[in-house]
Amino acid sequence: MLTMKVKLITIIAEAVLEERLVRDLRAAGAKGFTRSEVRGEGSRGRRVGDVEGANVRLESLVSPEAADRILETLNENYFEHYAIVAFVEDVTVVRGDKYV
Amino acid sequence: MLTMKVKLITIIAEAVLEERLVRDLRAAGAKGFTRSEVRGEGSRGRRVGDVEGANVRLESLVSPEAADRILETLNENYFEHYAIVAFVEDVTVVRGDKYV
Amino acid sequence: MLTMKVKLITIIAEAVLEERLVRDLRAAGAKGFTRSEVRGEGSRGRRVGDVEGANVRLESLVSPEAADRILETLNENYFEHYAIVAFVEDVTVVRGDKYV
Amino acid sequence: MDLIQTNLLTPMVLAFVLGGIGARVGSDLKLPDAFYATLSIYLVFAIGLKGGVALSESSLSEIATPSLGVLLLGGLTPLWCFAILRRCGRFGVPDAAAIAAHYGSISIVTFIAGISYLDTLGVSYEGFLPAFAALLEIPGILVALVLAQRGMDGGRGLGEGIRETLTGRSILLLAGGLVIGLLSGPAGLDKVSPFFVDPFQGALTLFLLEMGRVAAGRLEDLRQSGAFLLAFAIIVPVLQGLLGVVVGAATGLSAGGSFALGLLSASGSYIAAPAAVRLAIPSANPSLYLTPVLAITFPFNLTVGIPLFYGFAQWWVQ
Amino acid sequence: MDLIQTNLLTPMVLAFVLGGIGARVGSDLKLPDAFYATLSIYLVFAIGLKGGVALSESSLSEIATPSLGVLLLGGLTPLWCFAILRRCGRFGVPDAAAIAAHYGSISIVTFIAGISYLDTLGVSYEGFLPAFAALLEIPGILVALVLAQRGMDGGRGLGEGIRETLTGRSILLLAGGLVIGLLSGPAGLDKVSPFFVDPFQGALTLFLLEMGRVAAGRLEDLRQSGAFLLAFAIIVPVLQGLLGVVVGAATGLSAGGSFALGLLSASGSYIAAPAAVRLAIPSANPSLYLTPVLAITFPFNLTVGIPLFYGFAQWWVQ
Amino acid sequence: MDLIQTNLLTPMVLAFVLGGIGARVGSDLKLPDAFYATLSIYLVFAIGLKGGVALSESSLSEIATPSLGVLLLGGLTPLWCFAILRRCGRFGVPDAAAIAAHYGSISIVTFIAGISYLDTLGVSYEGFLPAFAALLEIPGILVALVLAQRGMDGGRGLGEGIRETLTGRSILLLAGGLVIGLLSGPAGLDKVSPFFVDPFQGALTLFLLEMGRVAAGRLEDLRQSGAFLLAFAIIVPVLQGLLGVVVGAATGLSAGGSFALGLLSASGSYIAAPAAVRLAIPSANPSLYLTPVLAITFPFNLTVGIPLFYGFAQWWVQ
Ligand SMILES: Nc1ncnc2c1ncn2[C@@H]1O[C@H](COP(=O)(O)O)[C@@H](O)[C@H]1O
Ligand SMILES: Nc1ncnc2c1ncn2[C@@H]1O[C@H](COP(=O)(O)O)[C@@H](O)[C@H]1O
Ligand SMILES: Nc1ncnc2c1ncn2[C@@H]1O[C@H](COP(=O)(O)O)[C@@H](O)[C@H]1O
Ligand code: NA
Ligand code: NA
Ligand code: NA
Repeated sequence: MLTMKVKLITIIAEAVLEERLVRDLRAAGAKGFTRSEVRGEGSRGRRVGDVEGANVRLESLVSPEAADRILETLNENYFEHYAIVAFVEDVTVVRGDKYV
Repeated sequence: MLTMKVKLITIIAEAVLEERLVRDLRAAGAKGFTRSEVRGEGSRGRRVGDVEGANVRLESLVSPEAADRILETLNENYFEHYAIVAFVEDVTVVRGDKYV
Repeated sequence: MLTMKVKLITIIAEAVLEERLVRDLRAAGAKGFTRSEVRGEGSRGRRVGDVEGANVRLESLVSPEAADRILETLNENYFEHYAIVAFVEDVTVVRGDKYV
Repeated sequence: MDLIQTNLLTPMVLAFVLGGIGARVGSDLKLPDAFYATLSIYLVFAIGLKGGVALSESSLSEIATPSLGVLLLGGLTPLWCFAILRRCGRFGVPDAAAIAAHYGSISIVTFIAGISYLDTLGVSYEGFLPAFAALLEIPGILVALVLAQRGMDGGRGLGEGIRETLTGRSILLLAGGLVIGLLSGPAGLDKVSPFFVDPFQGALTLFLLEMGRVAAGRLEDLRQSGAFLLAFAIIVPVLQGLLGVVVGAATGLSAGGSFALGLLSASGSYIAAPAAVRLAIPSANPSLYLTPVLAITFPFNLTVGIPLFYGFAQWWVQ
Repeated sequence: MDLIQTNLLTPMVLAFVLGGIGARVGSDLKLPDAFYATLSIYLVFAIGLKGGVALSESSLSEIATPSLGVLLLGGLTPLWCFAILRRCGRFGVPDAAAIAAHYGSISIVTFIAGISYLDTLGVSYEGFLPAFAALLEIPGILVALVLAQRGMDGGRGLGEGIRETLTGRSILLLAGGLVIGLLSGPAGLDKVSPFFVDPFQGALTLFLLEMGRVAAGRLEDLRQSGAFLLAFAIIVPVLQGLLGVVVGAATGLSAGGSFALGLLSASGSYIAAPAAVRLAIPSANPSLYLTPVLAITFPFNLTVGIPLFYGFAQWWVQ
Repeated sequence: MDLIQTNLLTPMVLAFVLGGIGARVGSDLKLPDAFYATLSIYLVFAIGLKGGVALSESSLSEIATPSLGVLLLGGLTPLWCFAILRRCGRFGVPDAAAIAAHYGSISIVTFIAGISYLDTLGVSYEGFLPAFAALLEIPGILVALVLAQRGMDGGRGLGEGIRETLTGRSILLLAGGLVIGLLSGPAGLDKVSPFFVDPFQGALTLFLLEMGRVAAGRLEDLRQSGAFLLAFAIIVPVLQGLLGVVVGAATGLSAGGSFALGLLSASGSYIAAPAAVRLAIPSANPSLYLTPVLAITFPFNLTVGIPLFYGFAQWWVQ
């Protein structure tokens, strides 16, 4: 069984951004992703999420380069104005060529 | 406070597999697990999940050996035909003997 | 784009503890957190969660010191009597000063 | 016998059984958590609303005496439960107090089933009874938490437990529903009765389907609770039920009202009490307090208790 | 033509179309998953309940002959579907068996829409028909799984698939509803009909709004299924529908009943079958079995099938 | 004064207050998100459906003139709101445009509450009013987004914001409901009215319980918005409401219809506008646009606005 190291990027953001972020993920080279509904509180206090109900949590297994590209995009387009956090970690997968 | 390194294995799969995967986790030696409902898109496109509504996300803190056994099982029985991904990472816990 | 290493602490506990844990997180220095609803089974079997419906999953990006403080608090006040697990891992973030 | 039949072969009770069977055969008959939560909000608010409208047509003097009886009942029940559990059951303080809290408080769903039973039989009852359900929910828990305090060190638990209890959702919804019913009166109720009144029993049926599943899931834990607790979970409700009927009659309630008060006393809490107890008495074992209430007392009251207490109330109140 | 119109311009069918349009223009018209699951529990349980009450007023002799016909229909359908798919469609064993399982089983929502249609027209039908829906749901799946077995190695899949099918939620709810209706009778139904009977068609409307969204989402996969499967997904239901009407009439059902049986045979399963097939025949391609059923057959039956089979049943049963 | 009372002591308004109190005392009176979403789908679709059926009984000539008035109102409102906010309030372009978008658009729940009020009073109104709600929802947002564009660089935001607005769920459901009602007519509505019509006000009550919670949660942010915005959030709705009534009367609407149009103009959007504005004007501060609408204008209209505009409409239209 061949294992491989890839990056897991997790994005938590106000729900209104969901479709945009999905498009950005794809554009940066993510082959897949998983979404779930979460609620959160952050440094900038409650946001639009209050009415719309929720934040969205996106996680995607990607190559290190894709992870960097995504962080870059988030940094440029979202971090300033939107309620959003993102973090990257190393994970081990089987059949890693599926993700990179 | 004694901390310890264990493995966190996360499995995301079409919901129809939920009970089977839970049994496999237990069989491989997992002492506990946590499930949540997620939606996803992957390399093989939408799946049965479309009707059944969702994917399931299972996460379990296990020993390194158990993590390997689980990946092995997934590799043999599921990866080929089912919509499923799995990844393993290192985490630190307190009272780690509970998980191994 | 400046990245930085911070700690991600994840707590999974019976739902009845939610508000207490949130207060503990804040007290230990967490600047934000994200919650979601999960179900779980653990070494101590099903718990009150049965009726109340669910466990809660809290995740928070924090400084290493805060992560230690939180584990310490959980160890002292919760691990003995409550259905709860917690784990800490290293993650990379952009604009990390937001979390520490 | 006929009373039992009227009660057993209703869609509500049968749905409870179906839910239990589903859980046993491993089927996924589970209602989504969100819907279960919604149904319980709906049921509690609806019963409060109806009660409030009825209350708006009652006089204070009617209510005063029975209220006193109700409060007394609520405060004393945990005391004698606690004593029995300590002396006869040899339980430690935390577990005894935890169980006492559950039997000192009430189950609003059991009450709702009892009221539906009266409606089916066409028996009248005091409209202000839901107010009693609200009154009876809290004191039993509070007294038990204080009892537990004697065997514990921390003070954090008690305060939080009490706060939890007082701001608990079911109390607020029941009380809020009562006040809204009181203020908006029959004209207000008219507007919303196709939502809150007519479909009520059907919604209860679906709720009990889920309750059956949950209760059946608890059955496995019964072994852990031991024979004493099994007996306790049937005998105490029977005694409490009869006592409640007597108190009701003594304070001037009708047969229907006395029955409902008896059923309330007989019922054990599985929503408000567990949450409060879990926070305030962490060292008590949830299997010991939740399993008897959910897997024994609740089904017992639903099937046998309702006709039993009703029969007794009819016979006693004359 | 008039029959079609009666059927097409109903809120249910139009809501289905709206859901599809919503998905096409990329709107988030999605019902929360929890509510969708709840609605399907509600609809299936309600139809079972009504069926059970009607069953309680039927005699065994009325039911015996048509039941035999129904079972025969259920067992044979997958056989000839399988043969056609293998011979004419050149599908492999797993895919052919998987598709056969879906057309061998039934769609309870299609059935519910058909019953609503009869209710609208004021046409009477045998009250025990929902029992047939339950009867017809399983055998088709089982037969197809056995067919698949011949081309596979493992044995784990089949056993699990069969267990899944038998303890599936929709069967248990339908059968459970039937039994509850049977036991509690008209008096029981009366209590819950403002919840389970009166709002039924409205709830179905909301459900179909969501179904439209899901079906439209499948449309993209149609290319993958190929022309043969497209034709199959319309021709087979038509044949099955006519056959079902004939079998119904031959076993003594009324025009309404024969229509409903025809519609049941014509419908393909998209809840029970996919789950069972996914577990038991992992190598079958979900796009091949799910897309035709959901994106072609279901809308076809909903719009054209219902009036078609009804017209045929009226003409045949005289 | 009597008008106010008819409005204030209804289960709907009282439930709103209860929800607010629950949030204040820290209780978990929260409806599950899934149910809240479902309720809003239900309410919007139901109002559309009823409107569509009424529309099917109206003639084009009745609708033409008032429609013009409505469109004019929708397009001009954000312009003068923007001007006031810039000149008198000294807000930056993004914030001013964002707030203008919210007051230019409408709150469908406020409208629904107003219609319920008319129903309670037994006052008749033009059945096609829900179509106006749909008409009024969008232009205000679009105009405001264009205003914002002048102070911004990117073009991505505007396009996306407009797309979001046009394919937004509430518009699609309202418009879809209208068309479905139009096509299926009174006969279609009959079938689903035990679901979409009768329980409507009850469902609204539960929805407002949740709205109360959300609005109360916003109260803390009031300080941030400053005194100017507080005044704006009351004075503008009052002016808009009176203006709406006048426009309604001028274009031939009845007193009931003029009232409803006034209420629509007075209301501010908190579903469609926030989503669109958040995407199109990221630099605008959500506390500045959401808090006044939700925590001031909505409760104001619900309690004071409804009877005020109704009283004015009665007096004006004679
Ligand atoms: N330190 C943190 N740890 C985990 N999640 C966070 C943290 N800070 C913010 N979040 C999440 O990100 C969302 C936006 O945060 P913010 O941008 O800080 O308002 C919040 O609603 C949380 O769900
Ligand atoms: N690269 C990825 N990152 C995160 N989740 C993924 C990824 N690829 C697939 N998934 C998840 O796994 C499920 C099955 O994917 P697949 O087997 O690729 O169709 C999807 O529905 C997603 O929830
Ligand atoms: N090994 C584990 N891996 C992941 N989650 C766990 C594990 N053990 C327990 N949990 C989660 O923590 C909760 C409490 O577990 P416990 O305290 O062992 O009863 C469970 O309901 C699970 O959600
Ligand atoms: Na009690
Ligand atoms: Na079929
Ligand atoms: Na407006």
